[in-house]
Amino acid sequence: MDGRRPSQIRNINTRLGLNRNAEGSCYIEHGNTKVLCAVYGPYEGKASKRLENRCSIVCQYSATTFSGLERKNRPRGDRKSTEISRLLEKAFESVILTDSFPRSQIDIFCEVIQGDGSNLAACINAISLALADAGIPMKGIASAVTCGVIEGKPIVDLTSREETDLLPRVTLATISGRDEVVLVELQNRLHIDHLNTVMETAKSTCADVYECLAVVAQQHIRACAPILG
Amino acid sequence: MEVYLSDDEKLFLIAGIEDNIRNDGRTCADFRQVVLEQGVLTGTNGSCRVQLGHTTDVLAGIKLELESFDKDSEKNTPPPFKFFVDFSANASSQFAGKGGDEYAEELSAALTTAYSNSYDILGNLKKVQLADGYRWKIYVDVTVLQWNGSVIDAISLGVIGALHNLSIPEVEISPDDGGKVSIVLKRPRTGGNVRDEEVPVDTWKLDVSRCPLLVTVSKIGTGNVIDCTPEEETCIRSQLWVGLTPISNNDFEVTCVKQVGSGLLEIESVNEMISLSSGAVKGLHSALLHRLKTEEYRKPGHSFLL
Amino acid sequence: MSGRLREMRCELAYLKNADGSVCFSQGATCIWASCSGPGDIHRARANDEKMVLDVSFRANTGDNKFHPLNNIITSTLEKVINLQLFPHTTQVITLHGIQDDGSIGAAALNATCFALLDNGLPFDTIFCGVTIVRINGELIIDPTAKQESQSDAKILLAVCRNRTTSAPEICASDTIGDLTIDELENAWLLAKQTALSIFEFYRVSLERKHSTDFC
Amino acid sequence: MRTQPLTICEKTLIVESLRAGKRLDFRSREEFRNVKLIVGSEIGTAICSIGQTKVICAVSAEITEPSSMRPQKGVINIDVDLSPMANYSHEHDRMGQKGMELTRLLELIIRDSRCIDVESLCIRAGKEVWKIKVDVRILDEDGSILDCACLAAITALQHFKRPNVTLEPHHTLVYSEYEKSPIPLNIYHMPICTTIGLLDKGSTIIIDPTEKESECLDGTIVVACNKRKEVCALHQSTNLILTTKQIENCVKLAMSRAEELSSVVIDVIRQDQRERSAFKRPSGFAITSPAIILNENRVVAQQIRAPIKMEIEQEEIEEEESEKQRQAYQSSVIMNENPLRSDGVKQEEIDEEQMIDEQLANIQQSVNRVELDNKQSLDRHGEIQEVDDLLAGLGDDDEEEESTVVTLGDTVDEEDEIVLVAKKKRF
Amino acid sequence: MTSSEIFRVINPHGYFDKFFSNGIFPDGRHILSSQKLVFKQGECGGVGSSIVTFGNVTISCTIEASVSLESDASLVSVEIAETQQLDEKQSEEYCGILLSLFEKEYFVKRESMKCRNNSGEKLPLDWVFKIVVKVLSVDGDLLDSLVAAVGAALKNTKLPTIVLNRGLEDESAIEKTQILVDEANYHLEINNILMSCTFGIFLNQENKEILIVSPDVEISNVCTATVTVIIGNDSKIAFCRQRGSISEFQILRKMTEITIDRRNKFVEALQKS
Repeated sequence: MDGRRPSQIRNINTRLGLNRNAEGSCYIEHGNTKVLCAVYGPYEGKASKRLENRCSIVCQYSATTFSGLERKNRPRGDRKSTEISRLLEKAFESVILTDSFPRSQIDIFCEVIQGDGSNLAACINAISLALADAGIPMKGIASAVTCGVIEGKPIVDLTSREETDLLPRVTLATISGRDEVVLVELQNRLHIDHLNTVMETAKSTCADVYECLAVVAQQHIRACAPILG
Repeated sequence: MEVYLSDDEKLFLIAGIEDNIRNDGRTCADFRQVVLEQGVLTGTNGSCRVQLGHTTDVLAGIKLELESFDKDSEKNTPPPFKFFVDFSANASSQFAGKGGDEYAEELSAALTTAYSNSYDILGNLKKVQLADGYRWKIYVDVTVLQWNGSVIDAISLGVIGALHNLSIPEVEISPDDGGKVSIVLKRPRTGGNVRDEEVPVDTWKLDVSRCPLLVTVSKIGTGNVIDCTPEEETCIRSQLWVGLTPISNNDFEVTCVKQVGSGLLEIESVNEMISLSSGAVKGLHSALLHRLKTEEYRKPGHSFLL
Repeated sequence: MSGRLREMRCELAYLKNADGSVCFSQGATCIWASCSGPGDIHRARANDEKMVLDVSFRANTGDNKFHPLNNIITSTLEKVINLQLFPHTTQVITLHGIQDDGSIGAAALNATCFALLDNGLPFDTIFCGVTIVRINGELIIDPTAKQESQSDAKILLAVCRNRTTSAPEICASDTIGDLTIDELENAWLLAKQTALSIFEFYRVSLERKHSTDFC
Repeated sequence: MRTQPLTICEKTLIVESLRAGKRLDFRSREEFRNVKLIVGSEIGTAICSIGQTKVICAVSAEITEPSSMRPQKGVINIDVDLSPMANYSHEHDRMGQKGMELTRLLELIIRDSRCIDVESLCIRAGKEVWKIKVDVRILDEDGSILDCACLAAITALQHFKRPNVTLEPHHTLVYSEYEKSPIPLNIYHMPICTTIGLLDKGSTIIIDPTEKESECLDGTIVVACNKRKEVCALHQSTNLILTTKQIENCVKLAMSRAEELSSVVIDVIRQDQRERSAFKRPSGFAITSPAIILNENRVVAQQIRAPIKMEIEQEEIEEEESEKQRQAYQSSVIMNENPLRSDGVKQEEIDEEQMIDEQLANIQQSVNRVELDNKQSLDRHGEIQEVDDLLAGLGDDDEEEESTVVTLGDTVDEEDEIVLVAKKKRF
Repeated sequence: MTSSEIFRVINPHGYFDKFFSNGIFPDGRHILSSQKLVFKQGECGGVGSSIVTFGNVTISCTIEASVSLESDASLVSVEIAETQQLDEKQSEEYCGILLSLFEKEYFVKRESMKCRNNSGEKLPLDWVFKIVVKVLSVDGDLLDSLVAAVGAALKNTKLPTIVLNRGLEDESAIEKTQILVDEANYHLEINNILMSCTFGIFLNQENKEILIVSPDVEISNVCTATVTVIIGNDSKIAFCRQRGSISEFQILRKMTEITIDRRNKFVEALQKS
């Protein structure tokens, strides 16, 4: 809609490690969608949540009251954000090597400062970068993208105007671009024949997004290499 | 914030403050470095981001909504502001879930009292009330992204910046049938074939020169300190929030004084603190006004935090 | 004075996960009841001397936190089961009113008794429920929904067998609507008679269940 | 009360057998359990049971204020109640994690896929709107609760009719179903959801897992699709890594399943409509007679499978102990009686069958004498003896199948024709 | 602790048996003598209110009235303020009982809830009552004092007349601004004065059933059965709740007689005020 070709994603700029008191933090911008995320590394969390064989992941998604078009009166706690937090929790349970930290807890907080479409995908990218910044062992950097279908032609990285009620859209998250789907979420009804075209485009775009994230991660590691010595 | 200091570190700090020198070289009445950027969020009518001393980071966004109000009770119409402070869990894991909510309520209550007599602070606020029973409701939402002491100063600066950046659309009122009113955004008359939406709506700005500034003054040992860092906050005896509004060009009028947290305060030390704060605020206020005027107009939505 | 008692059907051990369960229907009124045997309970709610009864009648729609039937069922059970045998435990009894065609209270009481019998709890005496309504002066037992809406007085009685004389006696009742004392007496007598036939039905169905289980 | 967790040896047994393609209840990996769907006598209630899992769903309507953002749209509210009847680890009125997830998924499938036309629910824009309440009660839990709940909800919604309404200047009149016939909801499409279990990294697919099996699976994926080959919802549960191929063939499996089930739903609804139009009130759940075992897409010959002690004995109990009483036709059931019209009851449907008049006559002629002796005129005893001798023959010719039960077979071969079991036996 | 208290704790049944078999309560009152019922009307706000002390139970009941369009919804709602002495289940039950009594139009007929203008004819508006009950002290069954309090409060209710300034044939929806409250007010006609009384049945050693009037919590635990009877006018039983088995019916007859004469005393007292 805004002059991009269907298979072109919005420009991404990110910044890692800006929050001093969090183990890992990341700020990512997909075009106008701005997400800030902080990770508080494996620490001995609440007794009720502790699991014997693996570490438990607590995720909280909250969007600021002025992030959407209409003003929301509560940033978190409503049904939508609790559902998205659960989705993220489940997705990252399979990405992080959880059995390396038994009986511990990792807190992930992501804050959508401005939501202009495919907020969930931006959150996933932000979280995986923040985890990388925090140095938590993972199977790979999870990259995600939302892709919709208009008359059979798949379009990628939807903005809020494109996320209307009628357009079926799939949010897909894969691990380091490989064909390992960690999260798949479908909104609105999608005809079965379009299913594999959408899946293919989503998978390939995830791979491209992965490239950008990998580059950013390497630069960041190289930047603090002298400090680590 | 969980910043732990050993006793002798505290002693060292308190002794320093008593003869007016602090760990980072500032005197008791200096502020840390303030970064202020306006118009950072495209989705809001007015926004501003304030960073205090490279750590405390606050984002203020304002949205306007049309609200009907019974116009016959003219005198005590509540001010059109609605403040909401929210601690993002990014600041620290203690704010996850319901963690920071009571402190946030305390802050929004302080802001509401400070802006309670808003009609005489902001000169042209009357214009907000459109004819027969409709007016703009100004929702001011502040999100604290990082928290490292003296949050209330950063928030009050952020609110002033956002109010300054706020552009309120001009509106034409044409009465409709059944007592309803149809509101039309006024657009500069342009012939030609430019589609109506693209033409920028003319807006007007609020005059923020007399907005109140809230400052935290804390009592450490015998000295009074402005804008404490987390280390200094661990050895505070008691804290005072002082709201100051400039009347003429350089003297200030105290709008609200609120004691925060426990701790005893003698009367004279309260007066001392207030005079100290008004001195510090003068410098801050002039710097703020200067900054608001000179900030060049950047493409909205440029990426900040970089 | 009497009306016909609608025929009753019951299937025991109907659900997989419940210790005792029954799908009981009386005419068109159908109730599923289940009870889960004396099990462990959260320490805060445990009672040292006797078992805690957690009864909940749940209608099809609406929020089911409180239901007037819970009280009469719990108090009848307290009188009928010797709770001191199982201290520190709880018995969870759930009733679902699947379909309501009148005298739901009586059907609930009967279903609870069946469920607990199916679960094998030690009973002091057996109990059953009877609903009696008064339509222009006439006492009708086991009314259908239509009769119930025409009625101006409604009595729900829980009848149990006396421990010693094993004659039926009323162990709990809820009455609403203008009744003279004599009408109440007639209602009590009528209820005792109907209880006999209901106990008969209990014996028949339980004989049938146990006869096949152990063969 | 806590449930016993699955023992290790049990888990290994199940996983090995699944890998070998066998299951404890003799189904192959790609086989569904049989589905039984019964519609109640009150409009808008339905019980669905898949294998042992039983779920009842009741739909009701009430008038509420619409939300300010969408003044002319009706409201659909879905509420799930995990009752301790299903599994005694649940507690009354406490919706744990499982309940929340179930509610969220049902909302995703029924509300967000917009299968019900919400605009038609508006009475007065901004003031009064119909609120459709879908109450799902889980009665027995043996795996794939979500499929069962979704099917029950869809049937109940199809079956539900909301009262007719007329607008008056300052209040609205709601009619009971005597004055104006109620209006059904218009439903665009019927999403049917299937739970597909996945084992060792998604390579082996298990259809319709039971409770024990779902505890030792890696994870499950929920696919909801409708007749028109549209995927309405896709939800991947716990930590599971799949390839897009696996997701696609899961969707295909779910698609074929959806067609079968939607045909069942339509048949049940049509069957019920035919009965209601003939003014016969089915007694719905009263006789959920278990004796009829629906032979699912298996050849009839399998009907008499190798007699396993448990299987046969189970059937025999139900046969034996469910008293086969003649189903005396009950007087019509009063649905949501309209309190406004207290006299609403009097103008009865005049063409009630002879059975009802006989019962009314029975009430008038019974003189209000009260005999104290216990050989009272109640003919209860007579009736029970009469039943005993009838049952002795164990012949199920007089067996009464009221429940509208449809066999569904994917390949309709000759001897397994669609049995629309609706024999109405009247004594 | 004196020996009698120890005895009371160890074997409550034996302890009370001593007293009841010769007809007195531990505090000396005769077992059939009714408790003192003191009520004051019109003190605590709303259109009608009352404070009732019944034995050692004191509750206050206030009725707040509002106007609503004609509808077939129930016009009365009962709310018992939350206290620790009374758990949620019990207060919910009491509300249920009171609501069912209102539905049976025992307290107030539905037509008398219609609004009236000063010339007395009925308007298409209804009064809606919200009965707020605050429990000050609780001991044993609350229902007796609850029914008495509601009855007294309703008796004390004064409703203002309504002026509806719109033409009678005007069909548009009634606006909030068109309803004005007039000064003159009239008493609400009460359909029926109800009196509730709770009894305990105590089985002594020779298992003879002894009737006890309004037992407190401790005694009702020891009794085999508790019965609450509510009597309406012309001595009809409006409501009866019995928990626990009673062998013969005569005891119930005796209970109703006691409640009837208690009710007559209550009605005279109400008439006087």
